[in-house]
Order: sequence, then C-alpha cells, then structure tokens
Amino acid sequence: MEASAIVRTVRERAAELLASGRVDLVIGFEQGSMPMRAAPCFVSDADGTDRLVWNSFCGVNLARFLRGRHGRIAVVAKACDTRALVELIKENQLCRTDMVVIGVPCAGMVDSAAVEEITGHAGITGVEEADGRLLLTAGGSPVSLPREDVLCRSCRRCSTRNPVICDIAVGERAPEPEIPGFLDVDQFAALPSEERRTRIEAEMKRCIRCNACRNVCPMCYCVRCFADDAFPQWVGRGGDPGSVMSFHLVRALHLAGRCVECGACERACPTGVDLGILNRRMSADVYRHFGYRPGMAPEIPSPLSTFSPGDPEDFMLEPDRGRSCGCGG
Amino acid sequence: MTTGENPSTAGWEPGIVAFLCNWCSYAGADSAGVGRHQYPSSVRIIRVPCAGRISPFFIISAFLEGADGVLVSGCHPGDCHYTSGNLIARRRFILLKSLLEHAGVEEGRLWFTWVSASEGGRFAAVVDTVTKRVRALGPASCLRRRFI
Amino acid sequence: MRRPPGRGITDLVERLLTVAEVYAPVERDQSVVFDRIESAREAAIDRGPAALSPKNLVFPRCEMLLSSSTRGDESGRAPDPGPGGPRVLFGVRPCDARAIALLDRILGGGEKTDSYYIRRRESLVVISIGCTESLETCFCETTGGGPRSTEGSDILLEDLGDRCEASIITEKGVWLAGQIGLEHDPAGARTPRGPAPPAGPAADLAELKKRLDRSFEDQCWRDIALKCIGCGVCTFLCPACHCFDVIDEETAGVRVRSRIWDSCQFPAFTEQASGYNPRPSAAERFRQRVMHKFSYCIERYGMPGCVGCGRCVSRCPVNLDIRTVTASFLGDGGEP
Amino acid sequence: MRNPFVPIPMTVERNRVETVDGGIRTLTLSFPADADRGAFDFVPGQFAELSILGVGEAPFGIASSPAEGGLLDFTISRVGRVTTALHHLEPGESVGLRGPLGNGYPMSELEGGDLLLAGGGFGFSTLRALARFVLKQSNRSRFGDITVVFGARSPGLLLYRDDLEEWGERRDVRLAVTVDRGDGSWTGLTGTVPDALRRLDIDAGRTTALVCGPPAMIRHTIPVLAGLGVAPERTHVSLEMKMKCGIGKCGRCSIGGRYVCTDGPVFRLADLENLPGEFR
Repeated sequence: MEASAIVRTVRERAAELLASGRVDLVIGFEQGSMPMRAAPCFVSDADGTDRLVWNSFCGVNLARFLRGRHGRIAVVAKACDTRALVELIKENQLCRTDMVVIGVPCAGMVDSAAVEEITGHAGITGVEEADGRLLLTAGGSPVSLPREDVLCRSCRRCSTRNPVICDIAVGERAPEPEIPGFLDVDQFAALPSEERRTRIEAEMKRCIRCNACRNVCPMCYCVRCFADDAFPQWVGRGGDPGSVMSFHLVRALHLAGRCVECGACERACPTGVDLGILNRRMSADVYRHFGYRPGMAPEIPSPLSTFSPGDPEDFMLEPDRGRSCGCGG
Repeated sequence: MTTGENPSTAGWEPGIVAFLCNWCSYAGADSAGVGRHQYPSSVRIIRVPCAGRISPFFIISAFLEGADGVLVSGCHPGDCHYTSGNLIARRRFILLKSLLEHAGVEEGRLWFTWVSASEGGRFAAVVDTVTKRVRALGPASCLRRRFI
Repeated sequence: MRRPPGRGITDLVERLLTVAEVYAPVERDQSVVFDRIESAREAAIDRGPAALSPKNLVFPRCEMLLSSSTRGDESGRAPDPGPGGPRVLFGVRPCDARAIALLDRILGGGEKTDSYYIRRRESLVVISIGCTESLETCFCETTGGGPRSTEGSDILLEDLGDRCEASIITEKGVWLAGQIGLEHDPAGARTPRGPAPPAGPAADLAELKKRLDRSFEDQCWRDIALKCIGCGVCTFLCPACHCFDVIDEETAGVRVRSRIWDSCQFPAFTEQASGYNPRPSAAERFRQRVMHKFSYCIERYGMPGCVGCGRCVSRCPVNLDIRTVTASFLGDGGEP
Repeated sequence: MRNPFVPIPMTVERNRVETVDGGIRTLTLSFPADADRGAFDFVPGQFAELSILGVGEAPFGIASSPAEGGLLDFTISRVGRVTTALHHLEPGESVGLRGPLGNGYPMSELEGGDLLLAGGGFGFSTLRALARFVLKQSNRSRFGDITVVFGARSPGLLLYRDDLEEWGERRDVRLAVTVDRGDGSWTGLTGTVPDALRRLDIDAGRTTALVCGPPAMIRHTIPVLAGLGVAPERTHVSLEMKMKCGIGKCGRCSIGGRYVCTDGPVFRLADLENLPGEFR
C-alpha cells in the first residue's frame, strides 16, 4: 500500500473511532514544522483527523504518551510502539482494554540527521518518497537517496516490522526481515577486554548527563529514578567517568528484558552516544539465556520477574571440590 | 576501601567486597571461622537478607568506591529462606556479570557462588580462589570513581 | 553546500596559535564540537554548526567549586585556577557569541559576580565569523540578532576567501589584533560582501513579551506542551541556558562540591523538599522555558534568553519548535 | 572579589529538638573567626546556605534576631540528605555557611506601626527572628501593637516553646497559637492560621502584615488579610521556592523576572500580584 493510501486509511479509521465515541483521543503523527520532521499529535475530534500523517519520519515511540492519560485512547502504532505497549501492559502500566491500536507496518524510519550529514547541511526544503527513495530538495537542487542508506541505527537491526498487537490493521503486512541476530554484539564481544573498555569509555565520554535517553524511553516510568536519588545517592550526577558509566550500566540493566530496541534513546541523544553498545548486549543475553524477546508475546512473563530451575550456572564459581567441599570438616 | 593507592607497591593486597545472604553464606563464613579454615583477609563482608536483595547498584557501587573484586554468595538452589530469591537473583547475576565484562571489567573480578551454612570449608575455598584471581589481575580501575 | 574556509582564515588561525590557546570547532566522532586545536588544519569551520555550543568553555557542564581531602574542614577550598594565559575562541557563529553576551550579564553581572565564570571569561577572546549561509533551523533575526551581530564578539570576521576582513569590536579585540597584526577594516564585516542570509523573520520582541505576559494563565500552554516529553535536550544544547544545580560528592575521602548544568524541564528542578512542586507538569515547565527566554530575560537583562541558533529546533525529539510557539503568540489574533 | 561560593566556617554550639517527633531541630551556630562575625550583618527575614562538604548545601531562614551576640539559630526539618546530616551535628562540629542572603523584612517600614506576624509550620522561623527583634526591650518602643499568629499541624509540632511561653506571658504582645488538629491535652485554638486570623480584631489602617509559611497557607492567608483590611502594600510575604546558589545565578527560584533568593524571599503583596501566580 502506498504511503498516501496508509495516511488516508489512518485518517478514516481515526475519524470513525472518534465520531462513534469508541475513543476519546487519537495519538498519531502530524507534519512537523519543517521537512523531515513528523511530530506526535493528539486529536480529540473527528474533524481534526486530517492532521494525521504517516511517513518515514515517524520515529518517535508513541507508547511514551499513553501513560497517565485518562479515557480510551487510539494510537497509531508501528511495530516497536506495539512492543513497548505489550511490555507496559505486562507491567500493569497500561490497560489493553482502554486502548485501540491502529497498527501500521513499518519499513524502518529515516534518521534526518544522517540525511543532513550527507547533504552537507544544505537547507532541505522539500522531501517526498517513492520506490524506497527519498526525493529531497537540498540547497535548491533535487537529491535522491535510497532510504536504506539513511535509516535510523535501530531500524537497521530491526527484527519486527509488523505490529505485535493490533485492533485495526492498516496497510499490507511488511515482509519480516530474517532475524538479524546479534552479530554486532558478537563482534564486539570478540574484542579484547581492554579494547572493549576503550570503546565504551569513548562513548561514555560524550555523554553530558542530560538524561534525555531516560526521559524519552517509553519503558522508563519510575516515579523516582535511581539516577535522581540523593539519599542514598547511587550514582553521582557530576562528571566523573565512573558515575557516567554506572548510570548507563544500571540503565541497561533496568531495561534488560524490557528494552524493545525502538532507538528512541539514540535518536534523542544530543551528542550521539551509541547507547546500543550496552543495551544490545542485554538484548542478546536475554534472548540467548531466557529465550525472550521483549514485547513479542503478551502472555509470556517478563524474564526477570521469574526463573527456571534450569537457568545457566556455568558463570558461577565452583571451587575445586576435592579441596573445598569438606562441608565443615 | 583501602586498596593500594599505589598499585606498584609490592605489598598490595586486593580489597574484595563480599555480599553474603544472611541465612546461608553469612553463616557459612561463620562456620569457616569456627572450623578454623584459613582464608585470606582480603574480604569485607556485607550481610544482606537474601541474594535476591542484592541490587546491581550494590555491586557497581563497590567497584565505584574502589573494590578490586566483588563476591556474591547465596543459598544453594532449593535452600532459599524465601523459596526462590536466589533463583530470581541468578537471572540478574547472569546479566550483570555479562554486562560488566562486556564493558571492560576484567573477567575474574566479579564472582557468584552458593555457600550453605555448614560449608565453612567451601567458603574458605571460594575466598581463596577469588582472592588469587583478583590478586593476579591487580588493582581495578574500570569503574573506579575519581573526581577530575 | 558549505564551502571550506578561505586561506585568509587559516592564516589567521596559524598566527593566533603563536600567541594563545585556540579553541575552535573540530570534528569529533562525526559531530562538530569546540575544542582546543594545535594547528589550523584541525579547525572544522566548514563542517556545519557545532553540535554543542562553546558555552562549555566559560560555563562547563560540571565544574568543581570546592574540594577538601581532610575531615573537619567543612568549608573546603576553591580549586587552583592555574595559569590563566589568553584563550581564543575562534570561529563561533554570531548567535553563539551573542549567547556569551547574555551569560556575561547573568553570571558575570549582578551584585554578586560568579568568580568561576569571571575567571574563565576574562582570559577568553571571542572571534566570530559572520554567517554567509543559514540553515532551515536558524532564526537569529527573530531574536534580535543577525548573521553579523557583534554582541559578545571581540572581533567579527568576514571570510572573503583569500583574505578576511575584521571588525575589531572591543578592547580585548584591539589587544589581540595587535598581537597578531590584524587590522581593523573600516568597512568591516558589518557591510558584508557575501549574501546576507535570511535567518527567520524579524520579530517585535517587545510585542512578544507583552503577549506572553498576558498569556501566563492561558490554557494554550497545556496544548502546546502536550507532546513535550521533558527530555531537556533543548536546554542542554542551548547556548544561553544557564541554570545549574549544585551537588556534593564524596569518594575515597575526597569531598567535592560542583555545579552541573540543570534543566527547567525536569520536575526535580523546582520540586521542594516537602514534595510540593509549583511546576507540576510539562505545561508549566515548558511555559517557564519560553517565558524565561522571551519575557524574564528581556526584563532583567535587556536581551532575550534565546539567540536563535536552532539547536533545540533541530534536535527536539518531538519537533516542539520554539519558533512555532513564539509565532503563535505573534499571530494575527494575538493569543494563539 | 570574594568568591560567593566559599562558605564561612561555623561551629555548632547547640543542637536541640524542637518537635515531639524529633523531625525538626534548631542548630545554634557561632563564628570561630571574629572577622567573620563582624562582617555578618543581617536583618530578620534573611536566610543563609548551610553546608557540609561532600554531603550538600541547603538554604534556611535565620531564626534568631540580629541582636543575639553573634549566635545564629537555624531551624531544620529533616527531609533529605543534607538536613539529616545537619540533624546529626554535635556541638563543636563544623558547618559551612553562606550568607546573609536575600532581602529580609522591610524593617524601616515597620517602625511606628502595628505588626501582624502570621506563620505556619517551620516557615515560622524567620518570623521568630523578627518577633525576638521587635520584642527585645530596647526595641519594643519603636513599634505599635504586635500580634503573633503561629500555626502548626499538631501540638507536638509547635516550635520555639520557650519563646511562645514567654510571649504568652507578656502584656505587650498578643499571641495566637493554633493547631490544625488538637490532641487530648490541647486547650488552645484549633484551626488553620487563616482561621485564627479571621478572629482577630486589628486596626488594619495601622497594621503591616508579615506572612511566612508553606504555599498552601500563603494561598489561604492572603484573602483573609485582605478581608481584615490590610492593604496589599502593607502585606509582606516570605516565599518558599527551591533554591540552590542563593545569589541569583542558578535560575531555579525564578518567579517571573524575579529571583526569590535575591529579590526576595520577602515580597510586598502588591508587587507579587504583578508576578505570575507560581508562589501560591
């Protein structure tokens, strides 16, 4: 289905939902203030549904906007939005019966910063899409780029292109990519410890502790985040590298088994820290050890809220039995 | 933490923080003492109610504040005072150990094990092994906090 | 497309390097930031706007205020400033320089001046280059500045390719120009040879302030801030945002007090110890940001707290564009 | 140029419990250095930042009168890291102080007229400083009728019992102490500070009102004072707003174009009415 047909259907379905009173609010995307930007928008009457759009710049994870809102809400959701919704429902943050998911298949979202980099920051005054290419007007001249070359980092390694939960399906199912596995993680793991450390420290050095990664994350909803606690203070808020690193380590741990890899954190990071360098490790481990992919199955409990008697123990210390197992004697 | 400010000092001994569950491993450390099992004095023991109580913060904080190694020990599977605290914890520890080593904390600084109340000998052997391994690695620097 | 800087600029940088520490835009990990350079080749003046403004040089993200390594000395000591040779901040855009002019009034001015800021600022000479191109996100002219604004600059250059023309603006500029044999061009950079790029519509700031002041209690803030997720990126990237927090830390017997950048977009910014928060939701917090920039700063410091650099516009994850917001207040109807 | 972030070292003289639950204590501090004592010139209503390096810094109203021989009282409610550490200070220990900060009550405007002091909870501390100043024998004649209204949530949370007892016995001050909810032995007024104010009979034309308390109390007190006929020009409100630097730099306590730390904390109500309503 063409993008314009998707937009038309999204608008029609949204208008029906609002007109019939089935929902009080539709959360979707509208055209942003300039080309290559789509912004979350909130529509509460059927006449306003003309604002809704769908294009390659709808990267924001809309699951972030449902918590704390009253009434029945319809949300225009791509696969990673629905995966976050699934996890939030599991964690009792959202109620499935209060939401209507308008599911849209996704072929990956475009990273506008990558486009700007390629076009040398020449003013981009127009953008259209056709046949997997972006047709831009940059610095007054036409430029054509393959979408594949400018996808968000998280979208390049995406494993799920179709909504996981869906009440109203829009468009044809996108072909699912072969699950790309965790090649990036394995390659990194193959590096010597010292080199891994150097690379991660280089990423951490760019962090300015603005907390944007946490603040945009659809899964970060703690009333009081460990990073803001002063009493006790778990991680320092200053500039020492140990504190910066621990902030990111603990965040990665808090997201283990929950991170749906929507890439919201990486897109928000003002200094371009590759946050996946830690989060992907956790995704790989959770998948390999517990067979779990966050947000894929509403009925399977979160891996860290449960256990299996047969969980791996090879990581544990088993001192030489002959020498140690004297059992008190 | 009194780890060597000057790692080149020949007499450097590692500082190891041990988080021990109240019901098994802490009692196991006690039995080691009662049973006169010799083990290195490098560990500083912190008693926790259950292995399940151990937040990743505890371990990361220990490294931040200068520990050279961290040992975590709880009840053997099936023995948990709270039924399954140790098994829930086991899942977390898998991830924590993997993540820290991924980030460059050398393999051999962070250890998990099970020690029951009666296993004084095992406790001594655990501390012995851990101390040897950490001593071989030298002072930790990866997560240590330093004001610039 | 951006063009590389002319020889005039690189020659000048080489000369500067012989008399001062030079900080210029440099490319680090695919983004442009301000850092110290050792040779003119490192300067990335042609690489687009810096991701982070040069604010860090006068107002670092984390700055130690006091430290003490002994018990019983609760007052602590301010860190030793070290040798304070001249530092040149080279190649800033006029908007970023203008933001330093605002910081001068806030941190450097008032009854109690900020000694840490003053120390860093006094040794700093700012050389800006007039913009010959504007980006989609630029709106300096909307905030009362312009591509050749001299506010905050000690010297303003016009890049003419094989040479550059200099407007020497301040005493500091005269001193530095003397050091490197740079002459003031009477025509100066203020009469540009290049095309003057439009950078946003000029706005009536007084009228905007008036309309904002009238709209403090308006419901519109709730609608404007609906999509705001309070991430704070706008404030952390802003060259003019100056709010900070003061934190204390201790490790291994060393105790320090530092200040760190903070953001009015965070709930904890105003949450009182009792739990009461005068700005409980994104609506109040976003309003504070806009009001602070376009009403309170004008009232208190005589210039807006926004210089139109466009960083918040380009990096806002939800495209909450401050230009759209201010324009809505200046629209025909008055209130949006 | 003095570095405004470097504190004056102070010595803890006394640390006493104010409330039954132990949640509020008053620290009495002295200046080890005569030069610092001589330079510390303040008026009631001003505040200071107390700090323990490595733990933190927080602002507190000065609870003692300037006429108390170089000793400063600070009343501290234990709510977090800094206040807990301050609660644990022993006499003889050291604590950092930056101040005096803020504007204080408009002392020159108060002379010759009647005063109405209305404070709630632990916000009463700077009004206690003012009361002790105006009620000092050598100062008393410079002021007209003085009324002090102090409210707390419960009898156990009343502060400054010695002062309250003394003022209760004096004939030259009218004291109304009220609690939101009494207990079995409470025989005094029950109700909020605005409730107590409503019962007062004052000469509004001669009265200057000074109000300090939590935002909810201020919100409800302002209309009652207006009802009593106290003009907004003669009503002064000391505001609470989260602060950090205390010197008008960190931006945290901005209300409109004003900073509570330097332009306040005491504001004339007539001026506040022109500011955004974030203080209520």
